[in-house]
Amino acid sequence: MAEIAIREALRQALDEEMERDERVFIMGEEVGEYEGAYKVTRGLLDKYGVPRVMDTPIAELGFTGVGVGAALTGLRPVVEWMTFNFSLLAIDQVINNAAKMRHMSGGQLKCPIVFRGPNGPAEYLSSQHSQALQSFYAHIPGLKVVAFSNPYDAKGLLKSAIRDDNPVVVLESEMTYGLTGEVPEEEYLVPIGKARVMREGADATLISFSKPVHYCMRAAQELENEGVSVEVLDLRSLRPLDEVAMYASVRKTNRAVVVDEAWPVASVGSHVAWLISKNCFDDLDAPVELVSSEDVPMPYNHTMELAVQPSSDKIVAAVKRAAYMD
Amino acid sequence: MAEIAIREALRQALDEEMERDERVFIMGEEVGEYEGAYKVTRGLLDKYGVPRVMDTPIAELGFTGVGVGAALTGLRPVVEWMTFNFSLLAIDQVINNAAKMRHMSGGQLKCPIVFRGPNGPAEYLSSQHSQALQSFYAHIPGLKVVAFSNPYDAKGLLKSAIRDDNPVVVLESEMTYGLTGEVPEEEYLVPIGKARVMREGADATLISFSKPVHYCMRAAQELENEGVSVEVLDLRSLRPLDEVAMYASVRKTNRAVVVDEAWPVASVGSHVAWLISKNCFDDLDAPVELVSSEDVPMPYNHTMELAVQPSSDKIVAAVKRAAYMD
Amino acid sequence: MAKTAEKNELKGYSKEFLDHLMREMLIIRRFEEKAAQMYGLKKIGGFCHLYNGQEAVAVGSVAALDLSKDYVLTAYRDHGHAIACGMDPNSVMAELFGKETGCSRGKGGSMHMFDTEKHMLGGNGIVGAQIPVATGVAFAQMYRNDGGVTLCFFGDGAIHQGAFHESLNLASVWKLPVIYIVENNHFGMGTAVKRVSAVEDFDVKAAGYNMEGSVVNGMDVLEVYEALSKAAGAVREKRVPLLLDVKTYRYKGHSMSDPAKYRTKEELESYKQQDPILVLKSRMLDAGLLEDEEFQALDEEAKKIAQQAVDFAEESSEPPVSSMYEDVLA
Amino acid sequence: MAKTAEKNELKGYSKEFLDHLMREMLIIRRFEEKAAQMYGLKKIGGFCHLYNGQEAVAVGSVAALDLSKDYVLTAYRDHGHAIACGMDPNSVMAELFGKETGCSRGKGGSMHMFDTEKHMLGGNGIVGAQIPVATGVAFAQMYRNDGGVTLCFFGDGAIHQGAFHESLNLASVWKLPVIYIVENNHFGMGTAVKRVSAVEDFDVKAAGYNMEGSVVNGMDVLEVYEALSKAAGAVREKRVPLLLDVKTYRYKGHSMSDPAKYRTKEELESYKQQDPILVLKSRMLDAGLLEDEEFQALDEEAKKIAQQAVDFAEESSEPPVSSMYEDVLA
Ligand SMILES: Cc1ncc(C[n+]2csc(CCOP(=O)(O)OP(=O)(O)O)c2C)c(N)n1
Ligand SMILES: Cc1ncc(C[n+]2csc(CCOP(=O)(O)OP(=O)(O)O)c2C)c(N)n1
Ligand SMILES: [Mg+2]
Ligand SMILES: [Mg+2]
Repeated sequence: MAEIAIREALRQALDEEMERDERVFIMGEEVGEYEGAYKVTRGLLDKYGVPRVMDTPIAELGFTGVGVGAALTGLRPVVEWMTFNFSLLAIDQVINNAAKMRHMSGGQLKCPIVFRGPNGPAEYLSSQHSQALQSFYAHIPGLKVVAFSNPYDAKGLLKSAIRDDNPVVVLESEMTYGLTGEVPEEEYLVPIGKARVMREGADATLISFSKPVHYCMRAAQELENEGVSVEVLDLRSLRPLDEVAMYASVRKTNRAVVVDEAWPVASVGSHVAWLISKNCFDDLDAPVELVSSEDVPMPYNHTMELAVQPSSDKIVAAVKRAAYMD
Repeated sequence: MAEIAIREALRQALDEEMERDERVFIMGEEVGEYEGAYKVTRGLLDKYGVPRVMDTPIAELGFTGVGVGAALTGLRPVVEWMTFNFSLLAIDQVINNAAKMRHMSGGQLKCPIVFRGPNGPAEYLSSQHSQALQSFYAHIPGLKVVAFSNPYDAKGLLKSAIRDDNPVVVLESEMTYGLTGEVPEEEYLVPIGKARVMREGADATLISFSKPVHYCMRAAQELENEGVSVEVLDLRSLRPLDEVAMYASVRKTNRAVVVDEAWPVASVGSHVAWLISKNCFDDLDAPVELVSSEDVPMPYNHTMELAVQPSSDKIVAAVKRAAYMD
Repeated sequence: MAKTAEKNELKGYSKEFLDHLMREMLIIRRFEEKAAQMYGLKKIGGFCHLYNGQEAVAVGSVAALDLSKDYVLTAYRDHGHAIACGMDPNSVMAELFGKETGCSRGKGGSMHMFDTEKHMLGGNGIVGAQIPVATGVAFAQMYRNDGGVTLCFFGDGAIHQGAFHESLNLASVWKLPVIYIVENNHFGMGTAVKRVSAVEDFDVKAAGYNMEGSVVNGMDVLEVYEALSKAAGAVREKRVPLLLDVKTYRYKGHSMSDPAKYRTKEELESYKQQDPILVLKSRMLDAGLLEDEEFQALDEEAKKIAQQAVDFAEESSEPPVSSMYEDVLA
Repeated sequence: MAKTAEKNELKGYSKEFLDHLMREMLIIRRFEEKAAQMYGLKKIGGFCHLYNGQEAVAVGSVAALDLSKDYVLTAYRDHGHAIACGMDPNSVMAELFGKETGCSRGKGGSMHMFDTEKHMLGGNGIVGAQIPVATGVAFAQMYRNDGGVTLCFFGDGAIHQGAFHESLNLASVWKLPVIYIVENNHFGMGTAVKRVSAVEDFDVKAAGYNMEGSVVNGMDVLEVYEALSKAAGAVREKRVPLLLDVKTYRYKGHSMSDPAKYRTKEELESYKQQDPILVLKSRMLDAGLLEDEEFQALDEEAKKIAQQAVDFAEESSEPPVSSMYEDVLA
């Protein structure tokens, strides 16, 4: 198997799906001539030309809505937001049109569209540019929402998202485009809605998604050195959630720590923590912990911005709390 | 004490604060000549004139940002969104500017602004016009978020919000403007951040806010008839949350049901349910239940739209589940 | 209006075509009257935005289209467009009643009339939100190069939304086949255009997008038809977008709950003098293309269709409550 | 440029004033060079958008203001505006370093320079988001009737945002004292204006808002100053907003990570021929208002100020980590 970066895995997914289905096109700021702010669309304009690769003005609300209209009439748009921070300008089109058109039309319409781009903390960008906005999208019925932590899932989930007949929000971690991993040569899909056990363990379950999965893996390693066996679950899909996988793991380990780099209040993280608290009530030996972002806007100063985010240290500490080890 | 409607309580709050401080002004669609789509601003244009009462074009992003700019330079704007559904067009200005200006400027700026309007399900309006969007605002550090269920709190909280030096989101329930209750003649404030015990009880705690508080009261009454004593807590403030009051009640009753008319995933409701699950872990005799909206867009058909929402029946059933009564 | 008076000959139009326009306008008018009645009887709830007075806009515009390849999108004041696009009045009324036989299965209601077969894509409740969507429909037409044109209707109130600006620039840069139609009834709810707009005629905005714009008298169905025929022809040929400011007037309040105190009786009456149905009627009478009894018959037919729609809606069954879980995902 | 060549007399300008413009432009230029260096040394991280080439815009504009009552807001390419507004270069550099002594206590970084005393209100990272905010600042000036004017800077890329459209209409309807300045450096990141804009000169958009618009040569600090003096005068007098399309060019990539392959060396060179510092210098030399050595001295002073800023930033301490919980609420 080839070892490739997430950036390249996403590019392959786009390329393969564009090759496979000429209704698939990509639009966004700098996706064409510049080949993407994060170079995810490298080579696609050269290969497919206009109108299959469309550079847009900086008009998130407008071009997102254009994507919705195109999806309603038979195309399969992939809308790239340069980052999810800017999706707040477009969120009305996502929530009030993409997610509801099928519903409002009594099932007449479908809206097969992908919204994707970098999400979550970056580095040295301060508070407008370093937000993990999954809570907003996961909240909305009519959408699917996926996130990945490695190239294999990146490619397989993006391909599934493009083939899905519903609006799918694909969250990419701004800091992990260069992260490498094995991806098979042959075609594959990763189904939407299935979590992935990243590592088996017996004493506690870490549940996360996106970049923090790596902090979980590091924490699990550290804890193993201290004799604690930790299972790590990568949710991969935030809507729908793979409740079966979550509960199966926690029923085995009896302890759970959820890690979400968003702010805590009304987050996917606290929702998952409640789901487990409720549905594994009799199995839990300790309260479900949540390691989230601190409940503050992201500062520019690097020491502070790291301190604001989840870290393997914070996760280790949370597992220890859950295991009454401190 | 006078018995007045929520609409009038809000109007009084605006009037008193505009009288008290000439930096306070109100802007929004139809707030002036039309006196408000829900008549909350009745009489204010006549009394205060332009520019203290400003009718705006239908340009939510623009006029919300205008409010932010005015707040940064010494005014105290009250921005009315005709409904919170339309706030999605303006949410970038709320999240990326109002909530972050103080932070990004290292504390140099403050942004004393109120964002208010009807939120939550209405009737016969279908899915774009019947959304409870508290989860989004409660998620954001740098904001305060309040909600009320009666005229007394409506007036006292709106007055506090206007005097607060921070951006405060005031959630009004579209269906309850006509709901009446007692309000004193003399001036008073309701502090932001304090929940209110609506009713004391011993066997279970119902925690809610906004319109569903009334369903909780009805459910509590029904349950009392069946011999179950239920405490009802009206959160009133969603950011910050009054954790002290929540835990005090649950530690007494050992059972909790949270009621939030938003969708369940990544909601204030599930967050509160997790907080209680975690912080009252040893006190809980049953899992914390959540009664939320069904996880679907709101249909137009009235029978369906009622079925989608929390109801006293659903709350009674949830309390019974929590009390292992079924 | 001068222009209308001059060209009273009606030459070139077949009686059949003129009858069709008349019939459509009458059906919409009578349909809306029934809707108002049914609202009064609480058979319909929520916001219900009636189209009375504006019939010429939807009817004249859609008559210039070929809905086998063209598309229509509009805002929440959409009953007229639905019917003009050929949607079955029964399914529109049933939707207002929230019945299972409604075009949107009782999920959408007044603001969300859809018919994918008739290429009527709603019905949108967020002011201005259909503008980018319509632009995207035109994008798909460009993409497929299928010769289609998209009509995007929106109100004078919607023009100040950012969505308008972003869309027009995109459509112009990408040369999309879309006609933006400001259905300018002079009010956004209780707000007169001039209180919230820096300009009175919206065609002046077109130049900012390197586009052509014009003003059209929307009380005259033939003027609308001619303007739209010309526009659709130009768009099909040159594949560039256009902006039309179509002046019209709504007779009723903004929605059923609005007493419309913000305007004078005189203003309302002056527009009723130019009623689109009366204007077409008198021109057809003058041209000897219509008899009074014929008009009565057409009107009776329209009333019957409206009444049938009510009957149909009444008799239709409620959707099963469990269907609330349907139509969320494909 | 023709205009510039003609009026080479510089009459009416005091040497002191011209020296001030020169000094400000030099400080910004040298400051940005230091910032680039420090970025290379990883003392600064993230996006760092340099202002080289555009100095005349901020300097010429701000020189026409009275910052005791006027305000300035801009986007993320804000170091130049910060310095032109009189902010201490030390606190700007310290902010770039993320230090406690930075103007924003290390919370804001490159994109968020603020100084409430100097009436510099940022520094905004969301393209176009400062446009409504600046409009609101002008609203407050109207409200207080304090005679102030607000300058709202934004890029050629920002003009296609809905926020622009909504703001200009509001400002025009409400007669707000705001000058909208498109700092048109011909590119939004890697995208040339003409690839994403239906029009080439943005002043044509003004008419859509019943506003006046004009084009200004932003490589000539005096032309900018004159245009802004006239504009500010008109705004103060008539209390109406204005739109200026100020043509300029950025020498560096969009941000530090951009190799700027989307433009030719020739294009870059041709603009460097019109470098705002060189243009002013040669006009002052010609007019006998500057000696070469004097220029050298001014430049040395600018370099020293930039170096001092670096030293200051280096020596300043990191903010305490616990301060991350501060400045969230008032
Ligand atoms: C984004 C948004 N803001 C506000 C509203 C509330 N609203 C509904 S209709 C309307 C007036 C629209 O006027 P116009 O565009 O002229 O259309 P008309 O009703 O005259 O057909 C308003 C403010 C809305 N539905 N969406
Ligand atoms: C809403 C939003 N969309 C996208 C971006 C990413 N972005 C940052 S700068 C930029 C280009 C802006 O160009 P322009 O307005 O011309 O300003 P310039 O950089 O040339 O000064 C883009 C797309 C952003 N910051 N905000
Ligand atoms: Mg109107
Ligand atoms: Mg630019």
